[in-house]
Amino acid sequence: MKYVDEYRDGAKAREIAAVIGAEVQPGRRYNIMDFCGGHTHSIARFGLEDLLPPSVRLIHGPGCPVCVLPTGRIDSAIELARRPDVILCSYGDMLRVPGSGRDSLLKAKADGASVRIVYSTLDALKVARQNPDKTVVFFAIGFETTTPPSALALLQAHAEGLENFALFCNHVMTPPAMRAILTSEERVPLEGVIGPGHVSVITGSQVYQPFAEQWQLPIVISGFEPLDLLQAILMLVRQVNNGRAEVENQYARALQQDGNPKARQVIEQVFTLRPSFEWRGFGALPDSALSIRPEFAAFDAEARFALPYRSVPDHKACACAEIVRGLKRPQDCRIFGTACTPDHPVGSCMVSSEGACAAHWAYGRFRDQQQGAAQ
Amino acid sequence: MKYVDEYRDGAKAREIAAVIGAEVQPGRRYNIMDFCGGHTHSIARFGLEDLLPPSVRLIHGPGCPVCVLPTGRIDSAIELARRPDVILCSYGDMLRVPGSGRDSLLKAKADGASVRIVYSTLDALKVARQNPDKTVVFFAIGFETTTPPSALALLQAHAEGLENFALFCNHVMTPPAMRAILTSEERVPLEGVIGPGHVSVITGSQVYQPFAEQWQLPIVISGFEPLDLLQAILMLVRQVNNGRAEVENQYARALQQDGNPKARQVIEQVFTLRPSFEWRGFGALPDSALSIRPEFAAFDAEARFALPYRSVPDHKACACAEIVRGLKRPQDCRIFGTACTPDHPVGSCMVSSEGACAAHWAYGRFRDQQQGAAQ
Amino acid sequence: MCLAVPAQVVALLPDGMATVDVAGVKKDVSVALVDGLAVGDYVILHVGYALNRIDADEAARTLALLAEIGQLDEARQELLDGGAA
Amino acid sequence: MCLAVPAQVVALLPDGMATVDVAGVKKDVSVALVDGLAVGDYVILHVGYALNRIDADEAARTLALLAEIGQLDEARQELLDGGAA
Amino acid sequence: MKLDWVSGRVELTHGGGGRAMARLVDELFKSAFSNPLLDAGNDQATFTVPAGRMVMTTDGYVIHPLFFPGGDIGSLAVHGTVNDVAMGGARPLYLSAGFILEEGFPLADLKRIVTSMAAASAEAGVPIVTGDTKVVERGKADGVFITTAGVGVVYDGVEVSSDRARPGDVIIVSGTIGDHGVAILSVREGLEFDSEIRSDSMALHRLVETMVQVAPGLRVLRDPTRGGVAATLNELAQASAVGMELDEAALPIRPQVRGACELLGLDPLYVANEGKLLCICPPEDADRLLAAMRAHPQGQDAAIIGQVVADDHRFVTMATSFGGRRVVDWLAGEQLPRIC
Amino acid sequence: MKLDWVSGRVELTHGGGGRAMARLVDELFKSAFSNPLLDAGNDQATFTVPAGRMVMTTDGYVIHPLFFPGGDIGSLAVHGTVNDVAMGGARPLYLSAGFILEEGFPLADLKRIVTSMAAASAEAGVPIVTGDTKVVERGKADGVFITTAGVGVVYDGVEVSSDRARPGDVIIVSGTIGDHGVAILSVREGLEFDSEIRSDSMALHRLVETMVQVAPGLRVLRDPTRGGVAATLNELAQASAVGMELDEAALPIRPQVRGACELLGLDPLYVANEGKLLCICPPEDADRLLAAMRAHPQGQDAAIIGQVVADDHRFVTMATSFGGRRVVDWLAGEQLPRIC
Ligand code: SF4
Ligand code: SF4
Ligand SMILES: [Mg+2]
Ligand SMILES: [Mg+2]
Ligand SMILES: [Mg+2]
Ligand SMILES: [Mg+2]
Ligand SMILES: [Mg+2]
Ligand SMILES: [Mg+2]
Ligand SMILES: [Mg+2]
Ligand SMILES: [Mg+2]
Ligand SMILES: [Mg+2]
Ligand SMILES: [Mg+2]
Repeated sequence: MKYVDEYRDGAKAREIAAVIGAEVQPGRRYNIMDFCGGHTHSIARFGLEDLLPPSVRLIHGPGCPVCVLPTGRIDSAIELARRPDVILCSYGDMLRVPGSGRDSLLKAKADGASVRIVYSTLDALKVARQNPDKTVVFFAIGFETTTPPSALALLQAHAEGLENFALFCNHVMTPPAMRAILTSEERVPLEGVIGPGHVSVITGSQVYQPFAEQWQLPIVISGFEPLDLLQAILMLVRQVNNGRAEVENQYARALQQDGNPKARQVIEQVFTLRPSFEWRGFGALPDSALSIRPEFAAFDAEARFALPYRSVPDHKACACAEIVRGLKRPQDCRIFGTACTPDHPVGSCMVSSEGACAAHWAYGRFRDQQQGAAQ
Repeated sequence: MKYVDEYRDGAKAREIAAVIGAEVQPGRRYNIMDFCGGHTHSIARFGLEDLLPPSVRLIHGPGCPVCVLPTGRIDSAIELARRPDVILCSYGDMLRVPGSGRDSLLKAKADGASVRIVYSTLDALKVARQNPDKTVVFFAIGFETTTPPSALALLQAHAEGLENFALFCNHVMTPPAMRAILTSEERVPLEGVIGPGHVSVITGSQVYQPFAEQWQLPIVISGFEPLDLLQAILMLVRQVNNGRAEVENQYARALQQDGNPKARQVIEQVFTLRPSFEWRGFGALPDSALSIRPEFAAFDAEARFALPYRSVPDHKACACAEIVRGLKRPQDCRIFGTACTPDHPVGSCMVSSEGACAAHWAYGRFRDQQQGAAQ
Repeated sequence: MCLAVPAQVVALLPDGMATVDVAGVKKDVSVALVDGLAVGDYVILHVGYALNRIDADEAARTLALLAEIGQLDEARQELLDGGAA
Repeated sequence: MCLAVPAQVVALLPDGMATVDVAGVKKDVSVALVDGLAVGDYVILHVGYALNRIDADEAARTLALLAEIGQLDEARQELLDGGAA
Repeated sequence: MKLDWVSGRVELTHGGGGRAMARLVDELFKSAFSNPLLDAGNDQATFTVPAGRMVMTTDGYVIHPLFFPGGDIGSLAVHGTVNDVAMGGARPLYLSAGFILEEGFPLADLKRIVTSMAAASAEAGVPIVTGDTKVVERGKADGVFITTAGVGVVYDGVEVSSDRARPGDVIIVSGTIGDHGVAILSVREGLEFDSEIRSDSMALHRLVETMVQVAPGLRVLRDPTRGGVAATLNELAQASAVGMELDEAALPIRPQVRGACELLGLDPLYVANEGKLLCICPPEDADRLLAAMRAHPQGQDAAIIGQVVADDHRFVTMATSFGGRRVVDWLAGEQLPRIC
Repeated sequence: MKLDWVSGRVELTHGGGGRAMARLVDELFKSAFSNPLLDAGNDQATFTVPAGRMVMTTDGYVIHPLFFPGGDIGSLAVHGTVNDVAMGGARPLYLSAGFILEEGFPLADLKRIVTSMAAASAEAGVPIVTGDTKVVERGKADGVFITTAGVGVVYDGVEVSSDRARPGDVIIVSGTIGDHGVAILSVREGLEFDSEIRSDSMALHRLVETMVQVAPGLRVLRDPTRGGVAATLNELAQASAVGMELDEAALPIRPQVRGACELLGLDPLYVANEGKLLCICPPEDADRLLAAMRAHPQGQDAAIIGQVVADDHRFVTMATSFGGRRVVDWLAGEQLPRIC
């Protein structure tokens, strides 16, 4: 596969890792946040942490949209799905996310709620066309990457008068999350950030410039293949070593500095800033999410079904709130791997393959055991 | 079972049959029409014909409501069932009755039409209550016996404001059919009639008085157990022998002379005479059937769905038209038992267990073969 | 279609309904068409509705008549048998 | 959630759609967000939508850079090996 | 986290091949059916057999409703297949069980069914040694379907087959007919009635063992399930190219079953049985066999109900209690689906 | 009147036990599957077996859609069960087949499925000797479900079981992985994509026969169906109380399968196969076995993909192509139901 295979060359990966190993300076710490869940997933899938020197520590960030969506929003989605007049369409990742109690969309589905897994908003539109007697609600979640497809679907429904289609909009934005991380009182010490590649394909890389400047933080926006990530880490190591704090673009093949203006224009047309939105781990963050513009209220499930938002505390034992902020690692959660597993996730970070806990389950758990055995 | 077992005593049956055999007069012919399908069924089920002397010949009449309903009415029922907004409730007998082409309610059901078999109109009301988003149409067929339950169901729906309930009314009346038989140019020669027991429970026996008088025809209204029927036949033989032509009541335990006035009042309240109604075999007969009164038009499926009636000719080879008029016997149909069997009925008489062809299939066929073998 | 069976009323229920018994089988049916039913009465049951009360006296009369037919026949048979013997 | 894969446009379809190819697997997707695509172009495909064109020159540059890192390393390794030998 | 056996429901993951499915299989099926062959945990069971004739059979169970007076789909799925093995003149050895579960089906109901199935298997002494579970989306099944298969070893010297009936042979039924079908109908939506009728569902292999000891020359064994005695005898008449003559008065039928049939317009001859067998044997064996059957707890109401006759038309006929005779044809009347 | 094989549909009467059902069974099932055991027309098949070890297995097939590139539910129901017999180290002898049909299912589709099933059975040389048909109301099933059971005779001296893997043993896969699951997904509503990927569905008993001849000491045979190689190896690790170490670079995966997995965010290790087997054998047998497999038409792409290790945690791990190592856990991610 072009643009994939050449970035998955194992031998080359070890070469780059060796260079990183050679270039890290003794006594220096390289705490690097992989902001994006896609990066978290790749790191786990390809076992990159094993290749890195001990001083380079990867800290998973809040860039998994499944992880940062708070329980109250899951509850609303479940409530919608349980309505007999509604078919809820969702990306597959959301089905096992725990809502209040022991509920989830998967359980609601087993109870008889209409939940359809879709691959694309294009499919949700198809479902709406095929079910004119139901309201088809698309459970729209995700960062800037996933927002344009939601916007286009709404515009398409509007254009063809598909009145039984609506979005339950939960789109959030990356910069406010990054700001929250960096301004948090319990801020995790960071030497660099791997910037989100596909988000930046839409937003452009310049949105991270203020962070690099204000916090003197090296940022390298990276692709998702292992060589991309290793190169980005190398670039960060070099910035740290050289005392630079710039926004660099490792993912130049897909990411122009200006991003995709057309996609942003579509977002702008459909969505507007939500004054405040609750994030798991961060609480309510101002101007951190999008809602549907009033002129499209007919396609807004929140307006249409007068969905009130109720904030719901996380499971007592769940450390997701700290994990998405980089303050704790999955293995710091006392129910990791016992009460909370991918089969029976207690927190959202154990659900998506981009979640820190799920990734650690599939990768680090093994290392923990080996370390345990070695001790 | 009280009122059943004592009328099914085999030894007694043979005694009565012996009396009949003793009382029939040489040279006399006793062509007796068992008007009612229920009688046809009992005669077959208990093998009564084998007990009777050859001069007593039983001729099945038009009293099977499944048999006399014309194809066009079946087509309308199928059309209703195929509507996505309709659930059609029907007594089980109707499902295999052939409509136009090779269609039937059973086939329509297999194609996805909603057809529910109900035991009672009470169940059809339940279906309506459980499916408020569909119109539940009860396929109302039958003679006077079956009409009051339809009427009561409509009144009940009216009383509780069950607006999604409707009747597709095909109720017909016995006297017009009897008149058609007796006034037909190709009239079958009859010495007596076994009058319908359960119809008379509603109508009373006096409705047959004019027939007895005008055509000098012995009529004995009979119960449905084998001893009932044998007694009725004996009573008819005696009337014939004595030259009497009266309406006698063998079924006195259930049938008061006046019938059930309350049931008739309910019929009267809901239904009105239909100026003309097509019967299989008879064509359109004036004042022979009921339609729903205009004040209940909201519960009338024909009005509600603007169902036009289209007369459809019977299958070319099918002799049902003659059979329901007593002019032919099933074995006179050239496709009886070959192209037409209970599994794949071509005509309506092969469907209901009260139909002459179905009854002959289950009983007489065997006798035919034995006679064939004896020759 | 005109299938109807004798059933005994074993309980009267509200709304014109009653529980009837057919050979030990009990079912709730409508008795709205038959006034003044009492527990113990027999009715003719058709598609979930009682059509009429069964008259025990008339039934007995019919049975007597049936019995008589038999007896007459038996008598004649005896006569015939006697004649043949 | 942000899963996206490189895909090659193999046919342009009406209504802002195109057929793309991923390792021989073909799928119809929306290209409404990317102007001026031509058959043969590569795009970043995400939940059924092309997010952007892939720039072949930039890709080549990145690969060259990656190769270079390796070479430097190899060179050093040779140096080290030579030193060790 | 445990499976919630009180208010939990079957989810799609329970059929996905992952750990959730492994847990369902372990906690429910393996624990209920436990036996050494199943416990080996393979995709197939391995066992040792002697040389000889074996039988294999299968049946799917789609009965509705799932629970009924006298049994449930679980016990039925054991009895029915044990019986089809036994009707081959064989001693049943092992069963397999394939479950198709509908998403959303209550785990409590599933447990009840599996427990009942395990009890039926234990009672019969025929273990369930291998199985399979699939889960389909809500609306794509009806709660639970179970397909069992069975194997057994044919008793030495016994040879039964549907084509072995000969004119002069005697037809025996092992007990009252129609109980199962009427019990099901009594709890069908829209038909509900109260009665003491219970399904006769039971495993008949011990009765068969007694029968083949007494009359190893018996010709045909068949359980009259779907379509009842009428369908089964017509099938046998067809296969053996013979006619059959039944005696209505000899048919063992419970009064309540007769009553329910009158009420619903059914004929008990067409109503399904799940704990009765029909046997056709040479006339010289009939009395001995009948006596042995009646002495067995599963055959107390056994009766000779007719005989095999030569008839090119292969008619099954019945002498009615009135001296008449009628054809007992296959069922072509009302639809009474999902009776087994 | 004949069954209408062009535009006819399954009706409830086709499962009612009457003549309509007998006709469906005769015209379709008996005619397609015809063999002496089935033709005997009993509710069970009777056959002679030698003394020895036998296996019995069952699987339900609920795949959606019913027809897919490379096969259909009919061929799958034969291959899957033949394979489960073969994975017991046994020569498959006979199959049973239970059909659950949804009212309204096109008879033409049913005929296509049964014909394909008959062809698969004939090709495999494993006859379908007994069967059953049930019909459920529209909306109570999903077209057709098939449950097959199979019996077979274990090859002399062979003893395979999921608990026999030992540290040091070698893990071999018989060919490319993921083909079946991806072929199904390519025709799933909402996921449709065009590719040349075909299901690998095939009967593997001939390959197994070759394998046991070359290496009668092989320890484990298993077809990695639901949950793919990952689920199967985890099950085996669990049963044998061992760990396993895979080598990612050694996994045979077709480029298109890899592409489809990238597109859909799947991992081929979790994708179902229906014509592949995993074998665990002592290290000294590995090369000989691999050579024999590669020489067999069903094992041309066979590869050693890892080894068994001692591990109290029973982890299945994989060395990634990058020198890393990760756990290969059971599937807990997306739902891909009805893959078999
Ligand atoms: S292991 Fe589970 S409970 Fe703990 S932080 Fe992660 S998701 Fe939350
Ligand atoms: S046998 Fe069939 S075709 Fe002939 S008259 Fe009777 S119903 Fe009509
Ligand atoms: Mg809903
Ligand atoms: Mg309809
Ligand atoms: Mg069977
Ligand atoms: Mg059976
Ligand atoms: Mg299985
Ligand atoms: Mg059987
Ligand atoms: Mg199996
Ligand atoms: Mg299998
Ligand atoms: Mg069967
Ligand atoms: Mg297997």
